[in-house]
Amino acid sequence: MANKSSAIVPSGAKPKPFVTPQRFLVYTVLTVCAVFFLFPLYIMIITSLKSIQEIQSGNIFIPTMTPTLDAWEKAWNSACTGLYCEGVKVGFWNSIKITVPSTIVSIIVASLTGYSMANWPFKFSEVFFTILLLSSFIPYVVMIYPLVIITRELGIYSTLPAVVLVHTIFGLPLLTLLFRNYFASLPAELFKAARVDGAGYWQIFFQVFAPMSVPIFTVAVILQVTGIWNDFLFGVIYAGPTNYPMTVQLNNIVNSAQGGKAYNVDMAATILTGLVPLAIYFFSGKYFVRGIAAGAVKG
Amino acid sequence: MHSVSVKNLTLKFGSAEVLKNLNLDVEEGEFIVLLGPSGCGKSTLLNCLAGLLELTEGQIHIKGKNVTWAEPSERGIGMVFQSYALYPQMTVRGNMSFGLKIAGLPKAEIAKRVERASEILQIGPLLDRKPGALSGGQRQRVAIGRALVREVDVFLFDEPLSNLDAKLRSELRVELKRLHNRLKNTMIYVTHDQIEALTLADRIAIMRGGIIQQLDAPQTIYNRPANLFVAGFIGSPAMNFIKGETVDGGKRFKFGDVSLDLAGYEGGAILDRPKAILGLRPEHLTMVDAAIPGHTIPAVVEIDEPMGADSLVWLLVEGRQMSVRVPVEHRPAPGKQVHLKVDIAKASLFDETNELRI
Amino acid sequence: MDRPNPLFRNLSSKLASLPMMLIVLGVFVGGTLWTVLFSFTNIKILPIFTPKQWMDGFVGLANYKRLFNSDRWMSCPAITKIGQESWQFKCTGAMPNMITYAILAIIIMISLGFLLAVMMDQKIRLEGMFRTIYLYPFALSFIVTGHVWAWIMSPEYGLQNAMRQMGWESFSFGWIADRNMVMYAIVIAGIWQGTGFVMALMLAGLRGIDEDIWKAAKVDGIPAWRTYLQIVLPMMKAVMVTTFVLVASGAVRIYDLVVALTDGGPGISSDVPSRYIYQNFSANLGQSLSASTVMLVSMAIVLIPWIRMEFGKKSQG
Amino acid sequence: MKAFTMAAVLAATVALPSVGMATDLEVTHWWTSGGEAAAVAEFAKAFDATGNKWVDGAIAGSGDVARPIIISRILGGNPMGATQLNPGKDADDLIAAGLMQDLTELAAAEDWANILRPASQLESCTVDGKVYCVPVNLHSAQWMWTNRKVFTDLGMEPPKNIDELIAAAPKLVEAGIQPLSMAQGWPVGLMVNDVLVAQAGVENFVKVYKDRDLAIAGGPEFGKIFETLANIRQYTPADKMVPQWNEAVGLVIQGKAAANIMGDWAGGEFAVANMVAGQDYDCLPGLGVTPVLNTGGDVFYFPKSADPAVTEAQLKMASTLVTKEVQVAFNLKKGSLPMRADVDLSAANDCMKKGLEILDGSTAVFPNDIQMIDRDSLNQINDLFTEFMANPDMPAADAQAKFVSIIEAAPK
Repeated sequence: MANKSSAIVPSGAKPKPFVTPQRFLVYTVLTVCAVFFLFPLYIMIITSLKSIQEIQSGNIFIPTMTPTLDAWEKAWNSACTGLYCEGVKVGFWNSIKITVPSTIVSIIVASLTGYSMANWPFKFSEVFFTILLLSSFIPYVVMIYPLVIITRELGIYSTLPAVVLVHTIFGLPLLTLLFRNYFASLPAELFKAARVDGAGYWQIFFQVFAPMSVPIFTVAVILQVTGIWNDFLFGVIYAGPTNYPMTVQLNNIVNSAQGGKAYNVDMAATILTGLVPLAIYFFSGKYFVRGIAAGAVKG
Repeated sequence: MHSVSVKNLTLKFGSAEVLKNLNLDVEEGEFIVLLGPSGCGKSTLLNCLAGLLELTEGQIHIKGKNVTWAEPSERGIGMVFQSYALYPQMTVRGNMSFGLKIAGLPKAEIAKRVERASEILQIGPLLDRKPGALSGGQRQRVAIGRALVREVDVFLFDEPLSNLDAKLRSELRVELKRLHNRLKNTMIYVTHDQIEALTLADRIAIMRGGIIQQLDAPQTIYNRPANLFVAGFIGSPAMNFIKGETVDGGKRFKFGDVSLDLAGYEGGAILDRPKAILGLRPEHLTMVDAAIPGHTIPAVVEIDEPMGADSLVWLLVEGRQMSVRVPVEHRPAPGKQVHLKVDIAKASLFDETNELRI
Repeated sequence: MDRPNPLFRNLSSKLASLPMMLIVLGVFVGGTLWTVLFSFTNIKILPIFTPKQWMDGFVGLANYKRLFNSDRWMSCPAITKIGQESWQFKCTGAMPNMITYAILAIIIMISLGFLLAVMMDQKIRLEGMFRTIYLYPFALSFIVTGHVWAWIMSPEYGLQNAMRQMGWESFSFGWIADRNMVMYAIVIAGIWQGTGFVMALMLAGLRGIDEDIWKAAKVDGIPAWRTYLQIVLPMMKAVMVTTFVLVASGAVRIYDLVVALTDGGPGISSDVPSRYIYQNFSANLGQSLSASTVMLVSMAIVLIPWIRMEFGKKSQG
Repeated sequence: MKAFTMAAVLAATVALPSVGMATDLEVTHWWTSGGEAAAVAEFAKAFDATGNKWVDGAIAGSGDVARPIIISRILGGNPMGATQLNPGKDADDLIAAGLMQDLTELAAAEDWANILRPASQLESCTVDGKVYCVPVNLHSAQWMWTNRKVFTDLGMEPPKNIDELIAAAPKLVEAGIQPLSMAQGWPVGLMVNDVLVAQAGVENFVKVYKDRDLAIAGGPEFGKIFETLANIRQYTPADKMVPQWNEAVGLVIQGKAAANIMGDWAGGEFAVANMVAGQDYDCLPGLGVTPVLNTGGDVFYFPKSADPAVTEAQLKMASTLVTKEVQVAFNLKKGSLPMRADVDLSAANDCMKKGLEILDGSTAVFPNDIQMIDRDSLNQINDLFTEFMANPDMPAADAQAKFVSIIEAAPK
């Protein structure tokens, strides 16, 4: 929608032509905050480029004069995660295998739920929505055993469908809230017009709403990919040993030291493991804000 | 057979009754305007007719068929919305043909209907554009076109011109009237703009609080408002109201020191009512210099508003404001003592207790 | 034509919501019921599910008694200072720690996020760069965040050490090892991770505000900061609600960050309910379940009326 | 139950593509540190040599992280082939639910009761006369590790016990060396228990933990030990703590700290660093005060499988783990003592020999804590000890009183 995206341009005060004290203040604050936010990343990167001797003797804030990619190589290819010394790369494809279907299924379920809540309410739909919102406050860990039993009874325990189901379940409250707010913010008349045109539940969703909802789907994808990719516990419990995600290797590398802690390898492994969500943020940060603007603002 | 017939319609949102036991019959080819202040239930009623809201009680018949529980698309209606509600990702052609495609019409038929509607509305050159590239007036034409291609008997308009500027609005208003003359469809049109209502409607239904206050031809509504609300709502500037009483067996209306002769009043039996309200439209008063006992009201000129063709003069009568429409050359100076001659045949008299016209 | 059976009204909607309904009933309601019911049993390591097992293991309120007697969960000794009449309560334990964290995180994240968003909204240069910088920590897991910050804040290796090496001998930053300050150290890491996301939400909110508001405020001669605080902020209610739900639910469930950053230390001074629940999970499930019941009940008391108020009214389109 | 078995069969067939001679067995454990991983490799090598395949399923992060995962897997009907699990009360529930493979026949055939010692280890694997797990090593937790070089560099005599260390502490601090390195969490509890048993003696310690003797637990002798601990805590301030036990050991290896109190598994880290016991470092059982050792150890359980091939492989593995060669190879790497007395330990280092001596003396040997008291109570005790050592404001008497109340409440 043209008028929607045009609302994305800054709405704040008009810029002054010259550097005023106010603008100076704005840039100062933004820069100071940026330093605070970049600091850990800086530490991670320079540490990953150092040798272990340098880390033990030196100052963690000072970059190395002799950067080396050894730690990266080791983290990806040969860091030991128990008996095997194959680095974090072994879990990479498993993480993809878990993340892709989990993201897709959870978003399909949540978007349809949000759409139903916003546009096709039925008896008790508000009650369900309330419980759903409350559920976002449940500590996940108490749900582990009931979900083990549920997936066992469904005959999917320790398979990909189980972990897809679990991510769908725990993604549902937040995503439904986002989608519901988004669909509620679309003009009600559009929905009515489509109904008069004879479009039903599915036709309106797929032919009218979905094409207009790219921003909110972008947000949902970003949130889910990040959350699922970074997950350790559900992957390890429900996905089955053949599908252990990358975070299992990361956990084994970071949470155990083999003959002195190899901080450089830890940091490299950390960055490598976080690379996929990081890349998504770097490349789609703009759409993220845009999507939220479309989804969370009204409602 | 009525084109549209609403029987005992009641709609509740929770405990709030939005429409109350409402009845409405619309004739074939008639242009009905639902008029009222916001929150009166006029759009709600339209949505009920379209099948977009589910009734609590009552029935809706369209062309003799009970469509109370039918889907919107099965009711033989087309609808045009205030915000146009065009599908942003589809071209104009896509917008117009969307419903037809869903209905499974053959391609040739769809093309033919789109062709015809775009010709009627003169939007042929726009067919391959997206709504974002259109002006407000063009969008509204497309929205009308989308209803047109359905080739239905009843068109529903939900404040279709409210988002347009004044000039476009009056242009499109005329066009709508032309369209109605050409198509002869039944049209039900919701607006809060009385000019639109008065110019377009065969009959106007004035609504308040979920109830139709009066359903009549525009002139009747204007001249013989059924109650105080209708009288006050219709007409700009609004009708002047004077509180007083009727005496002498309903022969005279008395307020303050003024006493008016009611002979010639067109209405029911006046009788003696201790609480009555006399309603006088500004154009039904004339300013005279000398008093005519029983027919004039003394007043002092406060200000005047010249409006081009005529001028609206505000006066003080017994401490209250009244307005009079006068030819522009008759503008009096402020502070001048004048007398207002009452045309009692065109006046309306209300009983203050039940607010009904006498 | 009769009124159709209400069961079939919006049938597609119901069908499409079926997975959600099954999840809500089967998992969230079911799991919560299981949690609440079996918190009254002596369930230890192996989870049990049947009514018979429930009856066999029923121990009444024993788990709750222990929970509330546990210093680790909550202890609020009253301190009287000599020569002072007033009593002071200083609560320690997992629950007060979480509440401290939640309050601070919510206040700081929302206000800092709003401030950053306002500044980002000044038609600045390099907006994309700043946005990415603020947002990227959200892409990292809490485990990573915890480890990196543990390192930065470690008095031995981190900031303190570095500053002293560079000649600032008296520099001291040892919050992470100070039982009175450790929760604030966790707040810092939490803010680092989540503020960018809040900023994005707020920025989105600001961009949704009608341009005319600015013109009106300018004509009225209202200074920009007042416009933001008194006019724009109240208009952003919806985004505030979403943000609050997000930040609050994250803060209440906080677990990974604490484990990675301090593992509850020093001692147990930075313990949080989720960690208590998790640790008991593999030793005394009953404790775990009763602790989460307490958490859920306190959440429900705070949230249900608010949710009803906030979302209930919009049921009619 | 039907779905349960179906899922199990399904999972089994998925996990085992080739049903034939070679069977893959997934083994979960939390041994990921250098010495541990090297030791596990010995197991894997030996098991692979039987024609089957050891599929490593290491989950770092010790029991708290691994245990729910292990239980979930067993509960979910797709159990691992074998799993490390603490012996004793941890697994009782799982055994009672019939989820664990019975090893009694194998144990009888191989005469485990006689070749494995001490008897207490196999006992803890035995429930109602049936054997459910195989003990693979003996661990003792009562060791103090010191870096000789640190002391000799300062012209000091390396300490022979914890009291000498405390005496030397001020001088070490002066030299910028941490007298005692410490890791967060359970290592703190381990140290406190070590000090308790070293100072109070085995008899009193067992009376408190096993017989729940409150008089001793609350008595003056224990009171004095708590005071000693309160004194030690000045050397283990929170800002000197490291997250993992092996990092704490690492500080000693690097000479940044003078000593560490840790179980014999710390020896594996010294070995990886190529340090020689008695030459580069000292290991002092019973903290050098009284030579006492407990007999904890690691055991492997074998969750029941519906697939006979898996069961067969499980039994094969159980048998392999206690063969002479494997026991020697594994324990040398792990730094623990072998389960069998009849093996050649000429390759053993000083520390292991010291341990073996005490083990044969047997009066100074006492059961592992989990064999005496439930995990829940242990966790509470650990909470208390970590808090006590981290909170300088907590009086020793308070800590003792709370200790007594936990012992009192523990289920018998």
